[in-house]
Amino acid sequence: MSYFSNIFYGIKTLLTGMRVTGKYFLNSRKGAITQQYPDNRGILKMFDRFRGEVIMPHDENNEHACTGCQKCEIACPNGTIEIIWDRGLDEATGKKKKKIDQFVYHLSLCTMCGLCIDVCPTDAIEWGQNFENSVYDRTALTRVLNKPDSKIRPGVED
Amino acid sequence: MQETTTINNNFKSEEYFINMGPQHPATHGVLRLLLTIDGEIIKKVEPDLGYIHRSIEKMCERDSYQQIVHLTDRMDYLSSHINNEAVCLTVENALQLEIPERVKVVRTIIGELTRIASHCLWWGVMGMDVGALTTYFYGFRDREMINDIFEETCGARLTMNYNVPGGLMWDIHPNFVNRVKAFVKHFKTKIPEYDRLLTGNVIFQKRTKGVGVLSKEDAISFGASGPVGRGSGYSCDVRKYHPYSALDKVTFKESLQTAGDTFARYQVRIQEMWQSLSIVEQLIDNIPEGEHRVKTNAVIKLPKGEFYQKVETARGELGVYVISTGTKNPYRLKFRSPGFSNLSLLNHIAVGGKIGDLVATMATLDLVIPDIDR
Amino acid sequence: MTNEALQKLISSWFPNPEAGITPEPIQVSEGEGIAEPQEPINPSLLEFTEEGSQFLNVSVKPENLHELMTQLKASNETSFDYLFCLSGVDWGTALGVVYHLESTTYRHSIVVKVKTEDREDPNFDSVCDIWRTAEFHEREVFDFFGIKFHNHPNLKRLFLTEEWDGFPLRKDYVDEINMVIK
Amino acid sequence: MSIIEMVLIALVYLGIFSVAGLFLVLLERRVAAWFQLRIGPNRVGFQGLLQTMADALKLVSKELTGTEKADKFLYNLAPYFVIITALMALGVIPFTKDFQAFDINIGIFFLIAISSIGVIGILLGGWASNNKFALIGAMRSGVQTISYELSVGLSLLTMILLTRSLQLSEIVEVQKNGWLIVQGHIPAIIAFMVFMIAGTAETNRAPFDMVEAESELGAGFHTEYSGMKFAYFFLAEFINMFLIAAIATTVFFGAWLSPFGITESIPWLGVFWFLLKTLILVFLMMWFRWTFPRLRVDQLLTLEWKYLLPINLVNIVIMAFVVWQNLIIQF
Repeated sequence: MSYFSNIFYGIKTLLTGMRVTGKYFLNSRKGAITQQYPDNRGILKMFDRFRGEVIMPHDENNEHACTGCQKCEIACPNGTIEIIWDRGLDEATGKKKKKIDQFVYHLSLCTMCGLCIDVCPTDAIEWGQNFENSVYDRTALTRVLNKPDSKIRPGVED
Repeated sequence: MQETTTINNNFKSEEYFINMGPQHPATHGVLRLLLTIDGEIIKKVEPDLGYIHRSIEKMCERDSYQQIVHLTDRMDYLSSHINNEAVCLTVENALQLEIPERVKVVRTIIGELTRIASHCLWWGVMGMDVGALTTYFYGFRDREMINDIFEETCGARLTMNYNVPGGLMWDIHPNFVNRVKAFVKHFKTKIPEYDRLLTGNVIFQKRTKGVGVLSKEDAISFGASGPVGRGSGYSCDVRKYHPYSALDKVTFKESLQTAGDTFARYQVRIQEMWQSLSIVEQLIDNIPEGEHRVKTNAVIKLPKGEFYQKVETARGELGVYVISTGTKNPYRLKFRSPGFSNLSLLNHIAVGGKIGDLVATMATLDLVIPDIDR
Repeated sequence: MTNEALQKLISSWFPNPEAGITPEPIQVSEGEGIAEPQEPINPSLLEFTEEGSQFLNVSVKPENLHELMTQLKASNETSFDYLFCLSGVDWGTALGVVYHLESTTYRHSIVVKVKTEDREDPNFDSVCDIWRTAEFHEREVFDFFGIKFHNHPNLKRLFLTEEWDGFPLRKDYVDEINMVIK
Repeated sequence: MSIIEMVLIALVYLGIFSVAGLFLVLLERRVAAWFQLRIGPNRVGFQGLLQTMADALKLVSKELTGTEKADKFLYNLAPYFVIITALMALGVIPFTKDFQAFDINIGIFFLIAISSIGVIGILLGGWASNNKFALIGAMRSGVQTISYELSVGLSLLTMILLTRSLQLSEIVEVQKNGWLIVQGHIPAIIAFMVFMIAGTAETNRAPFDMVEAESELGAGFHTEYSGMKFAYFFLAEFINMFLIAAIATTVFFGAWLSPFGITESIPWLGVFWFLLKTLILVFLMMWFRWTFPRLRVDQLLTLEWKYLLPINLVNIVIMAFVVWQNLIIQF
């Protein structure tokens, strides 16, 4: 008799499974989880903390907050950040002071670990939400984060 | 490739080799298995590793302790948070840092969510390996919800690097609690669906019951841990025996099965999802207020000595063994990865089965290759 | 069992035949986590320490390794049936292997250490007949440290290719192209 | 029929069914997507209608690669075996009263015979590719098809006890008094279930896709095929699926006959009814595929020899009894 009960039990479990998929089939219109990516660029919004790339925000006076302390460069596990610095005259005090010449960021080396942003004492760098990083030339992934002729915001000290 | 011919009992039996991998759909990554097969029956399985070995242990010897944490994301990427936690706990224990309760609770919640996410993916892939492709998408749908929670709080979906020695990188996002509650509510209706779709299915049961049987003695001898060990009735949950973070404050049942076959390991994981949900539920309503981080020195120097920390990842027991000479880098850092030990028993349990059995068995070992090729 | 009881029991297995006579000075290399034993005369061939570690550490000479391991597993009082970690360590002058053992019945742990000064042809007895998990772990150690294990059924490189030159996790390994040193 | 006429009909059939096969592929992909909470192909053409056309075009333009030591002649021959037999079988399917290319008096027999030639193509393809995965796939296919042939044949034989004819047009004629699944009631329903299971296995579709079994064998017997030759295998699989559904429609569900004769006055609507019934059965097969795990090769044989075959044999006796005692339900 177990021969027949096996068959009926088997068919029952198969039908149970088909009911699950069948339910999804009928609700397929609203249940689809597909993101139609390039089309939904307009409404696609990344979370605030999303780690897309490291950026250095500048204010309207073209000023940033990077003092060139190089803590991020030391914290980086991969050598992603290179700071080329210089000594310049500080207008306020008239003393010689360290300032950044170029803040070089190699996106191609970056593992998005966030240690640089974590250690930055002046919050000069932060996460950008851009995630479309494909380029035709590898050199385009090496970026200088401080804008040309930008200077340090007054009042930012290390 | 070699060819061998063996003659047994006057029957000419031709064994042959096939290469399963490194680009085989069932090896879930770049694992290569050298199979000796007689017809359909597996005679020997020999794993060939190292296709993505990055020598993380060597890299750790030159990195500072903060930097090591992000490397562990890249080991078992499906339980990256738990890996991070393991390194952080090692460092914190070595420095004897007092970690705020809030950090412990949040770490545990995220750790259990990681486990659920990992098991969701495993469930989908398990179905796919035995031929039911639809499970993959259902598993991923639920995993996406967890990944969204992670992304909102940690900024990344997979390689989160949310732990730092001393606490968490940021405090949890204001939406975190609500999202987790919504997920728990959602997922409680989905596990029964998993059961209806796959667990109860007669074909699935025939495919998995009595396949790849691992006895308790062998499980211990092979160093099996996690669901693989527990499927054989070997009680090996690190969360029970060496509780870390907030796991000593919650009550949960260690899911044990005694059969030791593929179906038992499957059921252990399904039950683990329930248990993890219950842990999350117990903690989510009372996350204590407080600091999310204790200040550590910018350069962390561990005292001279040896430190060992075990945690339970989604795959089993992860051990971090640090030998410190008192400098800012570890002298030697060894990761005892669960996948490595679990892989070593594959030959033992797969021999005698068919190719289809091997695939089903491998699916329940739940190998993540970067975890093996550290 | 407590660490003291373990130490007492295990040391009784290997009585030092030279106990009472002046013990040989023990070589301690730099960067090693083990301090010199307190007593001037060690009654056992093994050395125990708990300093700088959460486990009881046992140092054993290579020739006694297999016997000790067999005892640790077989003895009803210790029954260390779970080898949860097997790591190779390059101590600078010496090469060594560290075994982390746990008993699934008593839930006590022990760390067994063995080392050799011979960097050209380091040899230990394999323990994979005692714990089968050691088979893969010993292959890993062989691959990265070049430590050979006697009686290992299948001792060949696991991660690296057969023709790989050198043993990457040794401290003196150099690879100027692929290794980035900070 | 003159030769020219035959050639013309053949060409028309070839044209229609190659395109129809492509749309079947599209249907499968959309249905799979809907089962799996996805959208499916929706970019090429309106709602992705031209997607498989584009795929076919791509496959045609692709380089044909093969293994070095393959048996070139057999390797090239294999895909044609598969596709030609699949298309040939379509010739006897009665789409409507006059839309049947070739109405022979041994119709059912012809269909069974022709559908078992296809497996030779698979065997050849797997053997000649000089690839072990392909060989395993081909051997599994041989085992599987030979076993399930029995069930397909026997379940159809059960129904032939009712129709007393092998000719497809006459089988349809009999059903004017009620579809055979109603006429034969219990044994007919059992025969239908057996036929659907065995038919799914005959076409090597999940849950019986041992031949391809992508998680075990990569791509199975067609691992080494690329471009158009792969497309032949792929298309043949879908045409075979259509065929199984069409045979089931003809034998169990009254072919082009409308339910209760509602559109009997408009004969060309028969095509509509036929396709509707067939596609419902095709959908059922897709539903199987996207729900069930795959069986193991020995379980496949257990299912056939221990379950389907005994059930079938008993079922024939029951059907014979039903026919003998005239317990047929007729309207």
